[in-house]
Amino acid sequence: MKKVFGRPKSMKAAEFHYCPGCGHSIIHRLIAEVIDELGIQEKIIGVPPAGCAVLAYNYFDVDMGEAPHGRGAAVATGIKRSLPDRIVFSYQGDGDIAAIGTAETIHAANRGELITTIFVNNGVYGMTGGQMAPTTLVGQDSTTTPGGRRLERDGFPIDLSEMLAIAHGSVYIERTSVHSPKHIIHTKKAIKKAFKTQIEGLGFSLVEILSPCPTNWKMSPIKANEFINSTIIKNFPLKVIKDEVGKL
Amino acid sequence: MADKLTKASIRINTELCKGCYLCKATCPENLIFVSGKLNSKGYYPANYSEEELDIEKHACKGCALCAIVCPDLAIEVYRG
Amino acid sequence: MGEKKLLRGSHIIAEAAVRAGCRFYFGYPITPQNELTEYMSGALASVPGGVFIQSESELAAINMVIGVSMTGKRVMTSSSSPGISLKQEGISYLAGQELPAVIVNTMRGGPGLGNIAPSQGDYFQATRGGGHGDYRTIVLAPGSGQELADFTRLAFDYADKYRIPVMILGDGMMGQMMEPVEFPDPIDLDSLPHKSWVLDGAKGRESRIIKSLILDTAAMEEHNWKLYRKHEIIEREITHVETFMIEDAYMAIVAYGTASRIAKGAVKKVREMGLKVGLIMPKTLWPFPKKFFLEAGSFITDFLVFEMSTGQMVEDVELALRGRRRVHFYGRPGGVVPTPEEIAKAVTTIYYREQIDRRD
Amino acid sequence: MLIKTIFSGFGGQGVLMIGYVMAVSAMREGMNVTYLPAYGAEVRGGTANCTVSISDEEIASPVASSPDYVVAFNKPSLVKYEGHIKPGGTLLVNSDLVDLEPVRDDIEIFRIPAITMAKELGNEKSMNMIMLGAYSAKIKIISIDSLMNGLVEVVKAKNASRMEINRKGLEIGEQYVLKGA
Repeated sequence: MKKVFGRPKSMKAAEFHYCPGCGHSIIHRLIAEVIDELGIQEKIIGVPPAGCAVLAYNYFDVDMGEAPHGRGAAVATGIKRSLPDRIVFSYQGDGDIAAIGTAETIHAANRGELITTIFVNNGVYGMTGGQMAPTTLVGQDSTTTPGGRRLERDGFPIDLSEMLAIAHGSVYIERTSVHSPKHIIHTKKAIKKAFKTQIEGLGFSLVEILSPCPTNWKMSPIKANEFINSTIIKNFPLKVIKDEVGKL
Repeated sequence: MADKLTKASIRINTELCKGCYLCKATCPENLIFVSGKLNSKGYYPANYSEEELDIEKHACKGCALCAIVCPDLAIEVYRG
Repeated sequence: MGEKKLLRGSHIIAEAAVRAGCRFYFGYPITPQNELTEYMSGALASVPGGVFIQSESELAAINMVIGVSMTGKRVMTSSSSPGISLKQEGISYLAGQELPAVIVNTMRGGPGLGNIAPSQGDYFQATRGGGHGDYRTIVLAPGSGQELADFTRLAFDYADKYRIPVMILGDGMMGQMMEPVEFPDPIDLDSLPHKSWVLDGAKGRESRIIKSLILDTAAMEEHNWKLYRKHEIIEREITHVETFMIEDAYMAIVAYGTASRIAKGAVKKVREMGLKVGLIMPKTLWPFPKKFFLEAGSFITDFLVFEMSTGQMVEDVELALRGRRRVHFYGRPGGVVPTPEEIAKAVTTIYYREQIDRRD
Repeated sequence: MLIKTIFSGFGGQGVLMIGYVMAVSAMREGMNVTYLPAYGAEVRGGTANCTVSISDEEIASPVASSPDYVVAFNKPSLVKYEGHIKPGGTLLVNSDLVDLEPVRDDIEIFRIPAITMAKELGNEKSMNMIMLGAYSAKIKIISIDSLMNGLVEVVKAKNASRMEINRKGLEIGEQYVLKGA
């Protein structure tokens, strides 16, 4: 029998440190599969964030350069401007990209930097222990929103991808999810399209991926995926937010 | 005998498994079960074994959904 | 060396950077160093491979610097005091990741927004690392137009050689003043030493990681000791100080940058009065020329540290002399540039008060 | 020898430019020079000034707290700098714009109707050249030819007729002082 599914070539043999049922490692795998399929393992440079995915460089068998919290887009900009023929991606969580690094992200998108951003939205600060994220839903519990996020105190969850779509330099932005096989398969397609957008030199591309955090949501992995399906996608609808790939 | 009947199979690296059981919930053929034996991490890993199942009724089709949802790259899928 | 040109300090640094092979500059406007950013925008547009971005913030600029540095190319950013504070996050990362970069601080009055007049209030920040963590950056303190050019070239060389961020510490006066300068010839980019650690896509080799996160405490400790050992080597190899009329001096003014020019004028004045006073000008503020001070302390009894601050470098002078000699201080903070006459007066007062003349 | 001069006026009068030309010309003559423009809010507020130091020795401070010369293009400049001039120093005033009388009696004062003279020359803008010519006649260390070379280097001008007017401006400024105005 032939192996039809296994560890992608662009992933190291390391065991993931993520919690049971975490979406990060699924997303890592999808990125690695896309790298393999596009044959760009020797051309790609990744920029991992601070946060749960800070150790992403232990899993990807590609060149990786760490960015300070929130500065992924700026570090990726530097790498890409220096090496325009390489593929550069930043991997960023919601706190990283939509709170502390909002400015860097919006301006990179607006300049049309030829980078791809993988934006993992799990609505919580995982690594620091479950505090409110900019994307935490109204009413959703976190360690800094006991009793749930309150509008009058905490404001609205931020629609960063929609904001980035307004930027003239962004070309392809899609929100996907990894809560079911169907959505995982689609997410991979979106990542592939985002990388291709960069390879073709069209502009800034980003895939926002709704991802479960069973530990901090205090749910079983299965319940966490159900929560995405029943609740989160109502607040963060899955859709192509911007696609000008065909128009360019 | 088993080779003849099985068109596909999976292999779970139970040492990588953290017991989220997303694979078990996803398998359309209900071929994945929870092992009664702890792995070295301390989880009861998901497992798949042709001997413990009625292959005639529940043969793995190699759909790979289990592997697709596995966050820990613990599942390999074979066909052919 | 080409012909002499009359250029303002900010332009001298910029031109010298391009000639040193810097093809990447990222910056955010802040007075009094905007002319550097402006010059780079034009200069990098006219050299092959030149990249200039006016970034959205100082944070973004220093992080773009990190990105370029990871690929091994020569890269620079510049700012003035409040902007340098913002860059400190990235400078700490550069130090932790052992990445070379050149950062120019054209100091202005502070704290807070302060003013745009020349100041030397950022000495502590520059020489103690500045950001979080146990690290140092090389700090160069040019005092003339020519030194701005020469030290900019050196800054890039040191950064590459030691894989460390290097800061050129100037002030509004150094940045604005025009002085004649002769530039060294542009370097041939291909002549630069090969860097074995860069990120450029793992082609035909193992993939690489550049990072500063080291969760294992033993490894973190070793990393810090490694940085420390590097700092020790740097202290041995590049400490630089210049002197003026100290051979027969009983007393020396100690000053850097703009203050050192003014001090030189003061020394000339008091020498006319017969006072045996010289001048010590540290050119590397980190590493501080400690050994030199110990040696100078064998014949100089009194050191007057003059700074455009309320006293920062004076602590390094005291540390270097270890209490063996009298250390005096004269400073004017907040962007006030004292005159040579004023310093001469301060020198004279101390000279007679301490009866320095009668030591023999 | 160390000569410190403050050139002061309002933006657009070409004050910074003649300071720059002076500094470049002196540099080309092998002298040490520094040129320090006033910086910041002042520049943007409309007034402009610069300090030029020329010496045959190394120049310590580029600041002139008590300048040897002040070239004042307008009234605020006179008000601001008259008191700072070194005793025995020199003040050159654009008398067309300064109706105020200088009060110092321990300095040499030259009143130059630079705008009137520039109009006679046919180009009001060469007023700054007239002031520069007058100044160079006083300091005596830079020739008109040197200044012209400096000017060509600074403005990179190719227009010959324009440069001829500038030269005339320098010359009539120089003559005005030499004739003992």
